[in-house]
Amino acid sequence: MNELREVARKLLAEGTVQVVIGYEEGPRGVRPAFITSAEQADKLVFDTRCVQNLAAYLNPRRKQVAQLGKAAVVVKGCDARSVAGMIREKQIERENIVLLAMRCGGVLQNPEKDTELTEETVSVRCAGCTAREPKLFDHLLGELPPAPPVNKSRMEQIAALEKMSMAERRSYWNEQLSRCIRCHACREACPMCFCVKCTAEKTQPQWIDPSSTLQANRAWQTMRVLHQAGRCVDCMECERACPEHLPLGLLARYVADAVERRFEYTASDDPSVAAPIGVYKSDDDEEFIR
Amino acid sequence: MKSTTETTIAKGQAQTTRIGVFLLRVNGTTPPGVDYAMLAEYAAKLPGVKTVRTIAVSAAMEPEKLATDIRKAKLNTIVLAAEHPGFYKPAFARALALAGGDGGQVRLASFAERGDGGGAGRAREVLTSAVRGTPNAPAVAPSPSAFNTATLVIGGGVAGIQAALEIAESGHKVYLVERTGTIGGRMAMFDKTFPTLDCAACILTPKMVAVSQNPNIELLVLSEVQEVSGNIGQFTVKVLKHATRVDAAACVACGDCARYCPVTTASEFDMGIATRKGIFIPFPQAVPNTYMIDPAYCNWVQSDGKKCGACAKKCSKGAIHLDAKDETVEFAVGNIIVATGYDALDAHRVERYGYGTYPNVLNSLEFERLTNASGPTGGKIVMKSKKLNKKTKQEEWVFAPDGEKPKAVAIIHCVGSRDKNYNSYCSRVCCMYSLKFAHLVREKLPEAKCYEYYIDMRAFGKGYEEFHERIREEGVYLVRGRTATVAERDGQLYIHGEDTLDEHLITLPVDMVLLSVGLQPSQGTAELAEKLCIPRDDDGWFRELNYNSEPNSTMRQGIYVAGVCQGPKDIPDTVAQASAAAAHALRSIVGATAHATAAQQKTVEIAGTPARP
Amino acid sequence: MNIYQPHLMRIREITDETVDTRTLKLEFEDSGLAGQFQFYAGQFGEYSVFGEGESTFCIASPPTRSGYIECSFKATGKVTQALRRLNVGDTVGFRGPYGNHFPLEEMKGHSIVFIAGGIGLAPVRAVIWNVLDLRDQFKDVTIIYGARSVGDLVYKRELEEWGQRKDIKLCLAVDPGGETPEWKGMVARIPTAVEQTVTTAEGNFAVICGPPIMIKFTLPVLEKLGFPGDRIYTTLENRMKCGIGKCGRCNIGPTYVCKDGPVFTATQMRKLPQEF
Amino acid sequence: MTHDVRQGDRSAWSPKIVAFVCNWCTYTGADLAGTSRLKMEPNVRVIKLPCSSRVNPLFIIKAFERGADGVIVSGCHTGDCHYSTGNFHARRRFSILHDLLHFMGVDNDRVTFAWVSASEGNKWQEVVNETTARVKQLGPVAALEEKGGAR
Amino acid sequence: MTHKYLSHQGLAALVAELLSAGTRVIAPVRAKDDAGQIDYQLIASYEEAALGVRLPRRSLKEFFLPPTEVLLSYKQTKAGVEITDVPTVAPPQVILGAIPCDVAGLAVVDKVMNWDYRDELWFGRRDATTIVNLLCNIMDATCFCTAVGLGPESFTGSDVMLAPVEGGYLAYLITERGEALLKGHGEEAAADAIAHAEAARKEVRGKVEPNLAAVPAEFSTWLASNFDNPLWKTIALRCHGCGACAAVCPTCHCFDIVDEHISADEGVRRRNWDSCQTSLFTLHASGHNPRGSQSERFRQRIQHKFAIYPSRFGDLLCTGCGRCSRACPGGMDLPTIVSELVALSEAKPEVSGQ
Ligand SMILES: Cc1cc2nc3c(=O)[nH]c(=O)nc-3n(C[C@H](O)[C@H](O)[C@H](O)COP(=O)(O)OP(=O)(O)OC[C@H]3O[C@@H](n4cnc5c(N)ncnc54)[C@H](O)[C@@H]3O)c2cc1C
Ligand SMILES: Cc1cc2nc3c(=O)[nH]c(=O)nc-3n(C[C@H](O)[C@H](O)[C@H](O)COP(=O)(O)OP(=O)(O)OC[C@H]3O[C@@H](n4cnc5c(N)ncnc54)[C@H](O)[C@@H]3O)c2cc1C
Ligand code: SF4
Ligand code: SF4
Ligand code: SF4
Ligand code: SF4
Ligand code: SF4
Ligand code: SF4
Repeated sequence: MNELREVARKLLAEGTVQVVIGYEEGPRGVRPAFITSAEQADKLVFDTRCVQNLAAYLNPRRKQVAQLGKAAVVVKGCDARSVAGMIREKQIERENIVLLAMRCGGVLQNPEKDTELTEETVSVRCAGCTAREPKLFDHLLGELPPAPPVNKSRMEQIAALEKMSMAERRSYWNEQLSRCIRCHACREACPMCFCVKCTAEKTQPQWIDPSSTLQANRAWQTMRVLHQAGRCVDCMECERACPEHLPLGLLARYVADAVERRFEYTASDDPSVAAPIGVYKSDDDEEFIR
Repeated sequence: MKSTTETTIAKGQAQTTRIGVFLLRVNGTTPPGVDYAMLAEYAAKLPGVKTVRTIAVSAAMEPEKLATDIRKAKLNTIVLAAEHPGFYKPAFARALALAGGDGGQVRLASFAERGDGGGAGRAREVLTSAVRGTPNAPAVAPSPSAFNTATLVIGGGVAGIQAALEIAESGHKVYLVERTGTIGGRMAMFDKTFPTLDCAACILTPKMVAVSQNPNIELLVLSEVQEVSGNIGQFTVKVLKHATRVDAAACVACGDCARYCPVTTASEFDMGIATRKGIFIPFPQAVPNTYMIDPAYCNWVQSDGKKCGACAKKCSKGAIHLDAKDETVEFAVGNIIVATGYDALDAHRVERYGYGTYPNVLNSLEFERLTNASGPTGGKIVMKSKKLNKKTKQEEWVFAPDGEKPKAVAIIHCVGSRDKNYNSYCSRVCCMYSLKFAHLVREKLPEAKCYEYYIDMRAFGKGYEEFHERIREEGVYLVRGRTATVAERDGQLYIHGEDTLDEHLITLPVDMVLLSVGLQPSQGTAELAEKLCIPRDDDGWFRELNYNSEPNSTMRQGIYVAGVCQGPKDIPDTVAQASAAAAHALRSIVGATAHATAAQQKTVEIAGTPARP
Repeated sequence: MNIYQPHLMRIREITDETVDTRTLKLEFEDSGLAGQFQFYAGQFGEYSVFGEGESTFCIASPPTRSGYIECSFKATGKVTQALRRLNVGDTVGFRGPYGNHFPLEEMKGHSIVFIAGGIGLAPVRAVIWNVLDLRDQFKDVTIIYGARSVGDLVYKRELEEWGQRKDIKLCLAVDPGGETPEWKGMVARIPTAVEQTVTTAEGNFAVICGPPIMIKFTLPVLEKLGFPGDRIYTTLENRMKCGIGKCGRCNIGPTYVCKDGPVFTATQMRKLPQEF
Repeated sequence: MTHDVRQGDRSAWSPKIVAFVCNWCTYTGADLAGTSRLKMEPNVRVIKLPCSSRVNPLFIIKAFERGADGVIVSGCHTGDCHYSTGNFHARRRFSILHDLLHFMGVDNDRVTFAWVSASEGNKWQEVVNETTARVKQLGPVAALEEKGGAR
Repeated sequence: MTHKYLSHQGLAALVAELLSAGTRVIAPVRAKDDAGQIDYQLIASYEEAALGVRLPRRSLKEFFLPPTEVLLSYKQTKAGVEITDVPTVAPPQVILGAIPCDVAGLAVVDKVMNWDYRDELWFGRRDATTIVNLLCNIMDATCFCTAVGLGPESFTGSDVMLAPVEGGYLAYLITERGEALLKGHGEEAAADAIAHAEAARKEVRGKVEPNLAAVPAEFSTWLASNFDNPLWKTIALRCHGCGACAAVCPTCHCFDIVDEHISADEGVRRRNWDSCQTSLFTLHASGHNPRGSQSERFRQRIQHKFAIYPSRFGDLLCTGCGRCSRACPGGMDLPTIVSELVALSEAKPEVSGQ
């Protein structure tokens, strides 16, 4: 942590960056921090409560952050993948950001409630994480903590869903999706949703009805998740943002697995690896095509 | 109701509103373009305004100080006027509460509202709205059309007729929907009415004719309300109009058609004691005075146009359109008055009196028709006689003018009333009409004996006790006690009962038994209640909002009840209640129009743009 | 009936004003309502194409002409383009009238300068006709109207009619480059046209409507001429859904365009937060 | 309207199938099937697009939403794309859509992806007939969960 | 105000009676997806209700302003368009065990819903509803109802307030509607039950008060005159503009009106929840957006709640329920923001800006 503060202080003092986006102690646990002066660098913290994916603030739609100037951002391995994704898709330029990458030992699923990492409390996204020591960075910081325990609950849930009959799965999703209120918080919070105009906002034609009817909700989530295929880094910010607590992480993970299975692609923090949708292999699976 | 602004206003104005208008100076300034001195002068003249004060305010006011002022001026409503008066509302609400008032009675007049630059005119407009507690004028501008001044009256008995006339004669549209082929309801069936022994027709028929002649009344007979949606001021009503198949405008009620109609069936109006044809008029004075076809008994209709059609051929006016179709009409009204009256209890249910088994046991409505001059015997009281039906070749018991006169008539009270097995309530009119029957029997058959079997004699109304006394003096035997049974031995009816005053059982031979059956909600009341979304009470009558204070209103604003459908009552009470219901409807109509004109006047007077050329 | 329920209106006439602007003349389907319908110049309504949505336009016809209303709109979005697809005889929905209006009563006995740019003539036209229909109650009437090019001028037939009337001073202008060889009007931007046409502000009212940029540059001209801020009227157009202060999007700081406006004085506009 | 179908009598129902086909191969193939008078179920409505890669997955979602009981997506065999690589890209997208639909409980039997070349009139016939048969088996689409219904 | 004592059984009997009469009863119940969480839902029996367990995740507003609701349906015919109105009379419902801030929220929103034009759909449901709330003893550190003039013991907006006492509840009959609901139910309250409940009311208030000092009366006017204060530029940096705060807020009532086709010639007009936090909210057809940045959008949220609404209606548009803080994925915390702004206002009482 001291290392982090020092680097941040230096970057700010030298004027390399105008803002360091990191985590600070907030009134209820840690919260995103925007450190604009060297003196404030001591506010920065990093621990298992730092679940937020701060790469979201680099998303060009967050204009107000960009106005602060060049940014250094604290990223975990998983978050670095978002940054790589944005670079890959030409949303940001590598030279314009400084990455303060943290070696990571996992974060909590529910930092408001829990403090210790156990099989139950660790974030489901950390299960089997291979990115704990990011490869995309300007400063790699911290010691590599031991690997986090593995929270299998999401994998189990997906497996259970797969075992269900089509009708059961359908009714499961119908029940979940009927709760969606179409606030689009999932989209707004997602670091990887960077379209200037979302398909859901296109009215001519009206691709997706804006009302929260089950039918439109299904169309909306199918569309959103599909558009994130190969782009989603499984940070679960969407699920955290959803005021209706929809299990959006299930969809994120399932599609990530499908992408991996089909295209041997795992969300990567190497911006030079091409996005799986947008390229192809001549021998891609086509067992489903007649 | 929730304490929304509207209702609090309504409450507030019920007591005398004492309004204090406070013109607020914020940071020592007045809103641009608003002259407080002029405004104060204007405000002082508004109704209810007791004081007008211009005061300097700051966000943190001292409610205690304000409360003293409010108490002194005995204010119960406060209007705060400023550009953004809401900021100061909490302090004034607190002050009003401290002064013993209802903190909710702080109204805001915001000069920011509707733009302040409009100068004095708009400022006055905003203030007037707040003082009157009404929405700003343009918000209500479309409302004159929104409040529909037409009224729907359901049921064309004396209640419906009375209500319809009251409203129509004050110049407002009425739709009168009657299920049968004529208005008049039960009263039209009667010969005389208690206690005055007036001729029922003499009272009712002029009213019926008035209905048919009033241009404001649209009469829909053979019609039933199918759907009602909306709220007070804007109900939409769907009515199913059964085809009469006779053009009312062309029909002169000559009766040729009926003469040639081969079908005969029991007349509903005559309670089945007389017959009518497949094409018929309920009774000669019916309104509308038009023949109509009963599709259930019309050969042409039943055979899909293959048979008969005699009436149409014979009608010299070409008024008969056998193929006319039922239609659904839709219209909008602002108020609804329900006056669907009652049905007589089915006397078959009270088995021990042999109704339906013995030909000369009649229910009261049948007797009304029997004694009625327009009834099957021309008003003669006779017994049923056996006659051969030429068509069916069977003997039938029918009333014929030449029938044998009864020598003893018994009238049994409270049939199906005041009895947990049927209706536990008192039907209220039976005692009186039974006495009326006794009078008719005595008058028309002076030789005949007449017995009244009663439990209690309930002569509760004005002149009723006197009527009771009079009938008693006319030589009617009154037996106090519940009748056990009616039985027949050797062609003679016997009536078994108990005389509780004399404490002995009595058995009397009689020739005719009249059952004073109780009243119950007319058929279809439950369905109608559902359509109207108004509740009924345990006995099935429409429930009034408050038994004592709102006996005419229902739970739904804009829907009122009148007549027996709300509970058993006699004709005078029915008529009174009908007039009262009409007053309710008229109040809301007048209110709405007055409000609309006020709003109109206000905008003209204040904003000044010519309304329309 | 809920307050979002529109009245049904039929399109009686369609006039194409420019390539993308069209005027619809609408009549109430319910003739009873038509008789009772009342509004003031400057008020607006929510017009709807069933299946496409509602859109806000001012009522472009004057309250002095009864039995119908007119609206002029530019096809910019979903609803307006759907509105363009409709034909004479088709049904549209209308809710209104909403909002405040121009204070005609206070303008009586005074001279009025009308200044409009592009489609901004629509709300101004309602006042112009209102004034012309009561012509003897007003002093001088000056109309200054401009557009980017000759093709962008709306209400061309009426412009001609006004041009011929003796009791109106009409000044038409197009932006430099927008003129055609036959163009006889001015070639100037509105602020210039105002400077050249209006000589005195003495006791006059100004009604101005057009794109924000035009208003921004014309206001100083008017003020220099001596028009007090509370005698300059304009209308604002913010996105709104309900039109009656509930849906929460048209406000500029504490000012609700739907309920406090859409008509504002220049003084008022100055006070508004610079949010629009 | 689709709920009429759902509530109506099954025997009277006949599926609506929408086919999104590429202009160069499948459309020509389908045309061939037609001109060769091959016997085909009449339930398929063909929408012609330049390339199978023009088929936005949303088209499929929208088709179901608007009452289609089945969807066919078809283009040139890989390697034959008129635009060289369009169908390779399409294949990737459809594979994920295919999996996602499965996971979200939409019966993939309702969606047929096929490569049909310009000469494969009879393959088009098979695709159409088989899809129709399968969809008939599955019955009217349940995908239409009460549009306009209450939450 | 009168009181009654209502035993647990008595309350269960009341619920059973209501349910059998067909009245909808809405109460906090354990969430299906997480039994530790609480949602307001229709209940089918008293046993389902989980009263006073934990703060419900979402507010009551969805029962009065549903996330999507049909305003009318239309049908295009040859002759023109037919529109079918929706009923504005709602079936009777009782809300049981709501927390006071949610109930107060309804009373606050009433004001705008009756602002010259009365929203029949909202009031149809309001008028059909009887509200029985429960003295709140489940507050957490995010709650600040006492700071906005309410409190965990506040009666605002409710018809009956229940306060737990030995063996059941003490019912405060606040309105006539509340009295009518309990007619024939409950018993006379013992003096010590009343005393106990009154003590509890004081006590719970004390539990919330430390979270945030009461918002001073001058705060609203200060905010109103600090519309252009530079602080707005940085206050919302961490905000994503997701609108989750508005979705869970009991007082956010903004909506959108859209048409949807059901078929070529039939469709519905609906109103859907909307939020000032999304960029589309104010976007003009021309592409111009008066609130183009998230800081301007967040300023709208604070201004609307603490200055604009009070300026019009006298009530703060916030009940201090703390949900927005709990829901926010970006760690925006309303009580902190308010206390910071209040501190600023007190430091600079002069009207800055214009
Ligand atoms: C035998 C008898 C004798 C009586 N004698 C007297 C007397 O002498 N003096 C006296 O004061 N009172 C007498 N009464 C009481 C008197 O009949 C009533 O007070 C009076 O008729 C009530 O009038 P009404 O309009 O409420 O009901 P009704 O006269 O019954 O009228 C109701 C009308 O509504 C119609 N209707 C019913 N349902 C519907 C529907 N769903 N849609 C459309 N139309 C519908 C019916 O067809 C009928 O025309 C007597 C009652 C009885 C039974
Ligand atoms: C008081 C007032 C008076 C006006 N007078 C006039 C006038 O006289 N003439 C004139 O031309 N203009 C006028 N306007 C402007 C006019 O209202 C707009 O230009 C017009 O509404 C935009 O066209 P549209 O509705 O087709 O736009 P769209 O932006 O396409 O809106 C159509 C519908 O689509 C929905 N929608 C739009 N974007 C999205 C999205 N991204 N996601 C989901 N749904 C979306 C909206 O809900 C809306 O209902 C006035 C505006 C105001 C406030
Ligand atoms: S996914 Fe990996 S990098 Fe991300 S928080 Fe978990 S362990 Fe750390
Ligand atoms: S997990 Fe959700 S928020 Fe994160 S990248 Fe994927 S879709 Fe976006
Ligand atoms: S955040 Fe949740 S409720 Fe909102 S649109 Fe996304 S899934 Fe639906
Ligand atoms: S404050 Fe929080 S919940 Fe609200 S929009 Fe911003 S990020 Fe979303
Ligand atoms: S603004 Fe936040 S704290 Fe206030 S009522 Fe809304 S959700 Fe609750
Ligand atoms: S804060 Fe925003 S979403 Fe909430 S009511 Fe106000 S304007 Fe609407």
